[in-house]
Amino acid sequence: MSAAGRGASDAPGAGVTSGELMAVELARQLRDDDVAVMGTASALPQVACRLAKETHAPDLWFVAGGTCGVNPHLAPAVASCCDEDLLRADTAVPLSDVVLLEGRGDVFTVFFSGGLQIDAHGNCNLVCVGDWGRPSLRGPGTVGLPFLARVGRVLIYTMSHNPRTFVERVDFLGGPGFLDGPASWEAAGLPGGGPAAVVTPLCTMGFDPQTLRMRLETVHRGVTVEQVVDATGFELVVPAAVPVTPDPTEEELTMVRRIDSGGLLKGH
Amino acid sequence: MSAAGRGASDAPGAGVTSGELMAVELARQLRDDDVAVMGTASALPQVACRLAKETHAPDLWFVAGGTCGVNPHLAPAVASCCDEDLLRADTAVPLSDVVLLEGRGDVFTVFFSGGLQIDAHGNCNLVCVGDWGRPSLRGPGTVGLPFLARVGRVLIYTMSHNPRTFVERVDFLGGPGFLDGPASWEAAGLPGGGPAAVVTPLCTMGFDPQTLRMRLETVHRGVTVEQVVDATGFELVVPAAVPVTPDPTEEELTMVRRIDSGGLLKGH
Amino acid sequence: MSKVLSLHDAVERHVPDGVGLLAVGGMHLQNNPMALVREAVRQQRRIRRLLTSPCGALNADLLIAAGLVDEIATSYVGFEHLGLAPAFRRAVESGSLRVLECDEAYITHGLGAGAGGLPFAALPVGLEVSDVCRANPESYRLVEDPFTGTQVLAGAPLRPDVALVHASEADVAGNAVLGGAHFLDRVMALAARTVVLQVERVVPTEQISRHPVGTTIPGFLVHAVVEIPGGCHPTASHGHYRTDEEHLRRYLSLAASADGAQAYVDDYVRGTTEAEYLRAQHPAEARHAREELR
Amino acid sequence: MSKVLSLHDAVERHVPDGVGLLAVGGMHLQNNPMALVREAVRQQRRIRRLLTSPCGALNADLLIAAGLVDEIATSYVGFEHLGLAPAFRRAVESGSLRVLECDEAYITHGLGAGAGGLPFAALPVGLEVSDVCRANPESYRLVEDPFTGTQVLAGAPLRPDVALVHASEADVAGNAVLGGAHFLDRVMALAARTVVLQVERVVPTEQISRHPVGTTIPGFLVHAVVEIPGGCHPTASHGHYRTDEEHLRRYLSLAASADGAQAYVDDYVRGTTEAEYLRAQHPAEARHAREELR
Repeated sequence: MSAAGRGASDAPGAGVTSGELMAVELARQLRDDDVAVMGTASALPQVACRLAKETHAPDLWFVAGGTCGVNPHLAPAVASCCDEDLLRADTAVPLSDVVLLEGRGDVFTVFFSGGLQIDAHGNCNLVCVGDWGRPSLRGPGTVGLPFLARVGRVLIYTMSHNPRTFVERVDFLGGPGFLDGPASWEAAGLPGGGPAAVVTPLCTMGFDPQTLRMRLETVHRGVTVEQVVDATGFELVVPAAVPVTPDPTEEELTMVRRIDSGGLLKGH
Repeated sequence: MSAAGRGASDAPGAGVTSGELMAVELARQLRDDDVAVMGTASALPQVACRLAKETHAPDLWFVAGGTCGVNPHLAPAVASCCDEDLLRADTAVPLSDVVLLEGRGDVFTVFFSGGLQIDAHGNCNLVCVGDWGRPSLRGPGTVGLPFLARVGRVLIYTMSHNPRTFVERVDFLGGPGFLDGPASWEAAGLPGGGPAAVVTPLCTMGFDPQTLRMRLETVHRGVTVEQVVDATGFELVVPAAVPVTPDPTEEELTMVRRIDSGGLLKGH
Repeated sequence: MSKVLSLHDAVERHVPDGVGLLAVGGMHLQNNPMALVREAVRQQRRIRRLLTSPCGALNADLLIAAGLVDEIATSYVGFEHLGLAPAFRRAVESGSLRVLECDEAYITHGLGAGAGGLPFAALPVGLEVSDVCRANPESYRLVEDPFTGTQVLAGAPLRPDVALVHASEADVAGNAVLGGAHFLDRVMALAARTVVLQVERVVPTEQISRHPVGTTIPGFLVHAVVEIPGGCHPTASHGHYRTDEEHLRRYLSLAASADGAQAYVDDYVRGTTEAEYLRAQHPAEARHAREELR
Repeated sequence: MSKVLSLHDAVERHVPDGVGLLAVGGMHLQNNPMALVREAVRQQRRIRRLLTSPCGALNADLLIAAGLVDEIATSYVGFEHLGLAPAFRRAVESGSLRVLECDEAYITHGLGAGAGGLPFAALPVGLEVSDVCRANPESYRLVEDPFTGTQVLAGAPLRPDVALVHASEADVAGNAVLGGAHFLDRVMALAARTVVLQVERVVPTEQISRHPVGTTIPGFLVHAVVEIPGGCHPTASHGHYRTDEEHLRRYLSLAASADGAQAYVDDYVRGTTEAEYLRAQHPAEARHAREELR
């Protein structure tokens, strides 16, 4: 096994790519009673949801925001959340209804998130790097990330595990995580449950219940704890023992590749 | 010609019923650039709009609230505003959109109204007779009548021209007309234009521009001014000369009867 | 996991006795979820507050006639061209039913606020001149518009605990197609904590999938599906059958008196099963199909 | 009276130079009304404020690349999996474009408020913790909830002066059918004072009439209809053609520099008619038909 997880060539197991492994890891976060919603460029969570639904969570619901296909059939998964193929689904609703329901707070239990920056407390930023008024990098915007404040569990994923993405504090708070930690989180009294997991090409992380800071849970096969720490721009909580992320089963892998028959996760 | 207008048997012209004449009178109020909306039990305005559209106002739009058919084809007109036949139309929209647009105020230029009580200033009441807390007669409710405050022209119609319906002041202000007259109307500064016409089985009325009180415009053939005054529970403005309402033309009558081939307006 | 339940079980499990806010779908004489309403009468479900779409009819009047409703939030209860609502009238005039007077704008935007988790709905300028908001200070308040500084009307969010809604068809997961007009039924389903659907038929998911965006209710909002062809009778079901005006006139004439209303409830609801009722009152021959509406 | 106009006339008559708030429909790489956008570039329409659906793409970036936009109200401008929006980035980073930072909830509910004549939209509790509202005090204010006494977020109504929206088909009166997803296009049409539709084809009204409730835009909201098959290129048109990612990559690579962006605008927009552009870039063979989406 090679020491990586960042490319198709050197991934663990039978040529499992990072993207494929991440889809499996995200699927494992999903429960049978979840209703999940995802947005922009969401091939990964699409595949994760379809996989979960066809394995351990048959009653899972998932909505591909944008097009708003409900349980899209995904053969194959698509790169754009607004692709017409996402209307090959059990049903579909207007986007304005999904935005309504995101606000209701008790409908969607899982919201997939990401960002240009993700910080130690799981706050996400897709707006800018640097000062908002004169940014060094202007990102696209917040989209629906402010809704993270109201959702049951936020699942964060990114293909970029490096110190520019994983920063101590986001430059612009678009999608709230645990804000500035326990005191501010408690003071805000937000209706949502906060971030639950962070999945990257290197590892899967959670949050330390005391400090609400990101904590390493498992490293993907071939990745060392040191690599993860070096790639993270803030002080990561590292437990004494960090297991290796369980390999995808044959069944999971076969299914992921059937769902992603277009190979969107192959390149990652 | 008999002195009436309240039944099929004694109507003017070639057996024209009050309902038919009223449909023609309402149609005459409609303009080519109008977008009209109507609600509960609206066979009469349905027919009026379709008639206007097929005669002098081909570009008129009308929406049968409830079902929200847009320019319903009406062959025949139907009694319920929620009848599935109203979906035989150019198109149709969800009710929630029509309610939105009623609030926008600049979309619908004409709103058809009525009531258990209609008062001297054109206020309408479909809620109750007597004190709201313990009414002597409880009516159905206000439906969308509060929107009258925002619409260009309100066209009022009723099959009941009697002193119980036409009262000095409504017991419950559901659908605003000119409120309590010029001072209160001006003070309220409402975005709408107020009531424009009132059509009954006896006559067609407008509003005196000085007092904003209801004013007799024309009496239907066979009806006397005295009959109208007696049937009205408030002091009606009566000009020196009150012409007879123009008879429907042959074309109008033929068309009304084609549109109302089910004879809904025959019984009135 | 299938959400299809018998009429009895759907009401027993999902409509608690003493339900806080029960919403009934349909509008005027169409698409009233009458089978569910009748079953709620059979199971004697007391309703602390009933909410209608902008225009309720038999869906509200029957529950009131059965003596089950403490309060009603509505902008209209009546039978349109057929006349006033006899039980509603009697109950309000005698003071036994409290009315939360509403207008169509508030019911629509209040449900929208409920669906969207919005704290309240600011209402269009001008609506404050009607007496509705003064009659119902619980639901309507003034608020200062932070953009203009003027006082405007606000409506409280409407969050039904349970909504009883009719749809043309649904699959076992609760994905449903509204046949014909939507009335406020989609909005009600979006706003309610629990949605119980009454449908003309349960169909495979593939049949739901064919319907375009904007015409369906997604199953993740739906808790139970009851298949009961003809169940809107005596109101219409768009695409399936028309209003039975004769039956409604019989109801109106009976319900004109308290005793008559009681007799109707006993004879047509409590004293009969739904299957017996439909067999006697609404034979399958009375139905049609306008597939193009669906 | 037919509302069908040529591309030139529709923009000339209905998109005034210096338009106050111009909304562009579509979302991400789909259903962008690009023919109308390109024509606005050809006619050099200055836009005081541009509004995107929650996610703008080339519809916004091209107008910015052409130097026509003073301000943008948006929650996203980008090219999704293809990358960031080059002209938008450059303009914001250099300070030449003012951003009214918005989120999806505000754009949706703000347009709803515009459509409904609502003074403002109260937004869900919790959204006030993001920095968006602090970055945009013009659109977001705090308001006291009159029902609970707490401070909640309010969004100003969004009332576009003109909305440019794509639909699959329309009749000459402007009744239109949205093919596929709705994105925010219906809401935009409901909120805008003037709606200019770009459609793949003009069809008889009878063809619109067959579509069920909830899938159409009524013609009384529409001021002009432009028939321009292929006109969303290089973005997709649901039911008609897919995103031309190759063309978009060419745009992204050119527009990575200011000169390249200028060259793209000159070569593909200003220096060519729409017919020439489509003939060269988007031959009819590149299109397909998925009637089931419509």
